[in-house]
Amino acid sequence: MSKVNLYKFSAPATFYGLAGQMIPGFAILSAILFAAGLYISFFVAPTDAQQGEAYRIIFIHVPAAWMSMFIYVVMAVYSGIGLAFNTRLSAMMAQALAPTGALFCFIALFTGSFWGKPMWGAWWVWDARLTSQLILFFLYIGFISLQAAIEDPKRADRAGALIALVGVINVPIIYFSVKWWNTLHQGASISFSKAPTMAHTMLAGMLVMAVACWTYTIAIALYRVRLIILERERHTTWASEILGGAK
Amino acid sequence: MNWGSFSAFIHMGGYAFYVWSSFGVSFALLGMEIWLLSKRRRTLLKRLGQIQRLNASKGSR
Amino acid sequence: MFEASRLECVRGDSRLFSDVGFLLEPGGLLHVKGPNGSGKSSLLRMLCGLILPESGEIKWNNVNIRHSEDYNQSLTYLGHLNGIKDELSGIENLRINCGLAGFDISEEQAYDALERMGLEGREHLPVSVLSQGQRRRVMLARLLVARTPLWILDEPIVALDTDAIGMIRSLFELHLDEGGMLILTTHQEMEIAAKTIQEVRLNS
Amino acid sequence: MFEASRLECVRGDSRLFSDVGFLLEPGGLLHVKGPNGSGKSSLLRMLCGLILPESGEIKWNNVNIRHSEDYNQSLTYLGHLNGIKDELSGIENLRINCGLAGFDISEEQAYDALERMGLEGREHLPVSVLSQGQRRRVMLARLLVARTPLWILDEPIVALDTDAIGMIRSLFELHLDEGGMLILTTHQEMEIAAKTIQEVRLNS
Amino acid sequence: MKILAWVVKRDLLLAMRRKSDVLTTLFFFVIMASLFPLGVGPEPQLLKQMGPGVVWVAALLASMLSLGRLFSADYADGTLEQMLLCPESLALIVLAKAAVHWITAELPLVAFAPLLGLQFGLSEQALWVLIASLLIGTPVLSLVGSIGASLTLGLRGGGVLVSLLVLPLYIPTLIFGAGAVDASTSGLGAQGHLSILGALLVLSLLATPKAAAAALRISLE
Amino acid sequence: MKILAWVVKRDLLLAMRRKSDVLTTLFFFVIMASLFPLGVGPEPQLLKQMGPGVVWVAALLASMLSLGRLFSADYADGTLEQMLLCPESLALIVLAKAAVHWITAELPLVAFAPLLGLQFGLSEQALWVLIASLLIGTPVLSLVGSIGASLTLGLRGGGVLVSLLVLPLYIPTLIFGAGAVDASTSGLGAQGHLSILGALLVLSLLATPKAAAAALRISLE
Ligand code: HEM
Ligand SMILES: Nc1ncnc2c1ncn2[C@@H]1O[C@H](COP(=O)(O)OP(=O)(O)OP(=O)(O)O)[C@@H](O)[C@H]1O
Ligand SMILES: Nc1ncnc2c1ncn2[C@@H]1O[C@H](COP(=O)(O)OP(=O)(O)OP(=O)(O)O)[C@@H](O)[C@H]1O
Ligand SMILES: [Mg+2]
Ligand SMILES: [Mg+2]
Repeated sequence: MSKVNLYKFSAPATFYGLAGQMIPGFAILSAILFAAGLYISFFVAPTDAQQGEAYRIIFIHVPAAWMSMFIYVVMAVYSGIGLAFNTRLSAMMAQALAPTGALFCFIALFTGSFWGKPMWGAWWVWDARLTSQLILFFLYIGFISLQAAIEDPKRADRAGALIALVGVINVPIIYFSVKWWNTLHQGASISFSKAPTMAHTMLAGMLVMAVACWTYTIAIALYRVRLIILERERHTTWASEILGGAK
Repeated sequence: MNWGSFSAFIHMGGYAFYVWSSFGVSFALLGMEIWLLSKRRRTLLKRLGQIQRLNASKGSR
Repeated sequence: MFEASRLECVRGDSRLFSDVGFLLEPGGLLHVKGPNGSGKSSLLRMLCGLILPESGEIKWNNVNIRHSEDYNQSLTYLGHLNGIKDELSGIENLRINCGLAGFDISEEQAYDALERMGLEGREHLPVSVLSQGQRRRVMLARLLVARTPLWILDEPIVALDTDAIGMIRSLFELHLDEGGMLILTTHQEMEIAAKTIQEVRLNS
Repeated sequence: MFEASRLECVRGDSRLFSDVGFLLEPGGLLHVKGPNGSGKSSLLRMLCGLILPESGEIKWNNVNIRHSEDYNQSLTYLGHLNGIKDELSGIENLRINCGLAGFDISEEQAYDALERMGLEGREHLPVSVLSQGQRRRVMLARLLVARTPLWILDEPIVALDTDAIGMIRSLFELHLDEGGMLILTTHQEMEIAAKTIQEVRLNS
Repeated sequence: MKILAWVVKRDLLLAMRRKSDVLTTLFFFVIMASLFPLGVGPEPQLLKQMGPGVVWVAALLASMLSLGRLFSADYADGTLEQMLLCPESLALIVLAKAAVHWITAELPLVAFAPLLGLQFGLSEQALWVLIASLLIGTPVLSLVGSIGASLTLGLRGGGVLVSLLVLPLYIPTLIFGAGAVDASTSGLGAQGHLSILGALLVLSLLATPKAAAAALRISLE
Repeated sequence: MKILAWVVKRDLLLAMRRKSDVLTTLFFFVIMASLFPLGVGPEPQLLKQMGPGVVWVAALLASMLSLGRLFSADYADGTLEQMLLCPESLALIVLAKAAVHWITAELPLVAFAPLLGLQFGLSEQALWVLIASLLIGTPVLSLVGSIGASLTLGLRGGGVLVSLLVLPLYIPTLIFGAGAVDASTSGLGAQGHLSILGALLVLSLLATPKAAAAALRISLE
């Protein structure tokens, strides 16, 4: 019993310090990677034969789209752990990841439609991939609003965890249903042509940007989770010691 | 090097608006996230400091 | 036998109480006292299993209530809220509440119980038109037919008039006499005769 | 001067009371008594103008309250319901309630009132986390700052602990002493010193 | 088991007492579907194409709006607390309540849907498919909705928050429901869509009551 | 006047506290409008024709759903009783509350409507007309809605009953609002529709606060 308690109470406290040490590393790494990624995007990668320069949006669009999906899954994993083992830290991690995930989701939608306008002549079409990305965005917003609406942090953690898990089970269902819905209709919709076989440099650029986004996400999530820990634990002695030091 | 001149770089083969909007807004959003977080940290520390001073003065009374 | 040991309750930033414990035997009365906001309602909800304690243990017949099979069947909890439906009549409310708690009563039994609670002639009115005290009586009528050994009641006599309080008191005494257990909070004075009377005092 | 004559109240099929009347002078206390369901709350709401009487008249300074210009400004009514918002803090609730009643109070005044009501340190919590008694205190804090001559209070001390009741009693006495009027129901005994004490007893 | 019978009996009784509730869900459905021709204009061809989608969306919204009834009254007056304490599995109680919700809120919609379908000029065959898809699909709405309803209990802005949580989860049902009708009008046969709807139903029967029960416990802590 | 300032201040404060309320109405609007393509199918031509109608219906429903916020919380906790007793004309209080409702529930929708318009492929000009029609039309929704909200206070199933009462009254606004956009896309000019909307606004400003105040008194009797 006492061991569990010790574990429960000390985890956020020790993690607070640990996270503080990790943040600068990831932040610097991500700045370097972003710089390198942007350099490749604009100066190394050649112009696309079909799409001209507009295709360069791919270097932000695709990493953002990937991130938005990964982050949701990671959030759900944290939530599952939190519900199963009643660890507060994992719920806080899920909560810290959500806004960044929603942000990348938004960026994917935004850059996608700024790509679509010159390519398809429309800001938005009801393509399967686009639609499911939009729904993913709604799932993020649902998670965030639910947590924001609940005052009591314990209840917010557990309610959020539940909806994240329900959502992640539904994501594949949604994805396939949307896909089927779209392909069955076909009709006048503009077919989504995959980019031509990508040059190695393009792939490299996308990958570097994706890793940059990952390190950015890690740094930001750690930063946010520290704030959350501090808010939650403000009445404990270790928190006030930190506050004393921070002043 | 892909670009003959700086203005060609800015012009982006006629897609300047779309490309620069995408990158600009994306990085602006990331920057805003960082800014909002640091603001949140400042206000939090200030508030906690107040609470603590209050407690300290209560304790000494 | 109902036992709690070293219970601790944290709500928000504040620790409401810690190290609360007691052992309740059949026929025993436990009176939880304390000023407003000291955590009486929280303690009672914790004893029912509605709130998880921060630390400590609650045992029913030597089994932790979270793993006990028959705890819910042995318990009657009445809280601040009445748990009655405005649209239904007193009779219907009573029968349904008993049904949900796991024991069925007939129309006559319900009729009888309400009559004993002083609601004669109002059994078939929708409870929305009843006065505060009458609604409370509809809720309390369940105690007349409940056969559970453990009663946990949060300020049961609020809004009741003196007659009703007297009748509730004798009901409590009967229950205790028959070997039941009773856990109670109230801000009004209430002298109840019991084999053993314990008190838990919470301070804020 | 507050006067009611030959009031009659019918709810549903039943006549709750008829021929109720009184004359209340400054400094006077009117205690409305009666068992559960006898019509006390109905009478009080009638006196506020929230229910129209079946027959009879209610006059404030010799003007029927339905035509009186300043009746609403002279009245503070607190009913069964608390009239406070769960999401707002005690301070905000109090200031807003006063603002709606037509008089503004400053943050300090509100702070002070809540502190006197024993809510020190909880002024900025959303009231949803407060206990029953604490919520009631937030509502009653309005009486500390209200400057209206007529108070109509329906079971004000429900859910309060003995300390709080004591403090409310002295508040009532101060109000009456300063020439205020008070109309009250409660099922708990409460001895209040007043220049004139009247009683209306309703029977069901 | 007896307790479940009481839950069902009670909820049905309450629905009978509040007949207006049942009727208003129905009227909402009808009015909502009738608003579209007003907003969009009267071209028959357009309406025919929109028909299945609009009827399904209307059913979905009507069912979602009535989700508030599922738990919130019981929560506010303390009955839910009592249900948590009662000696029967909470998941089963949730299931019973969802079943009554389906009977009182959605079955009437299914009965009225053909009328709306006629308004939009659907063929007879399409109408049958519409009914079938609604019969299989609407229980999924009740079940999935119970999770959202229980998570938002007692929260400010609960009504709208529920929709935010639940609407994205409703989408597969909507797609296959409306898709079934579309497929049958375009001569493709609705079999496939209907069996996927059936699979969704089985899945949600198995998974949602437990999730909603967990959510209830969280909300009442 | 001071009391009115308090009413506005209080309602705005509550809205700030419940930021999620404001946001969720907005997202409901967005999600709801996005459901239609899912129900109806992805053909751009069809969607373009439906667009204005769907956005208007979505705005109308979002606004209607948030009507619950207008009085019900104040009713449940007794504040409304206090407002009836306060020394200021009740009609003005209603007006103040409706104004705050518009600011918090509908203004955000107007800001987001162009985005939805883009999703449905509307032209730039049509988007401007859409905004104009929403700006003039949505206050009517708040005002008319206040009557429905006050009449159904404390009634069981209030939420759905409100829609039943209010939706028919919303229909003229819907027709002229969506009609304005349609007219502009078909090259007819939206002037006429917009001025009728303006007339509706003036009419409801004059008439509804009194009616809603009367309804409140009835509901609290
Ligand atoms: C709002 C509009 C758009 C959204 C929401 C969107 C969403 C997505 C998503 C979610 C992915 C990741 C999918 C995966 O990895 O399986 C993706 C990848 C991609 N998108 Fe978009 N997209 C949009 C518009 C566009 C446009 C206009 C283009 C180009 C004409 C485009 C080109 C691509 C490419 C080339 C990939 C990578 C494909 C792959 O890795 O297989 N997207 N997009
Ligand atoms: N989130 C929170 N932050 C701070 N305090 C909280 C929070 N939640 C609850 N509390 C406090 O917990 C206590 C709850 O007490 P509880 O309702 O158990 O009191 P009680 O003894 O039943 O009081 P009463 O006699 O008034 O019914 C209150 O003092 C309340 O202020
Ligand atoms: N429609 C109706 N039909 C029959 N009786 C009704 C109806 N509406 C109200 N009543 C009766 O009117 C009375 C309402 O009384 P009221 O609420 O004023 O009582 P009270 O004296 O305040 O009681 P309490 O002490 O319990 O608060 C109740 O007895 C109730 O049964
Ligand atoms: Mg209590
Ligand atoms: Mg009363």
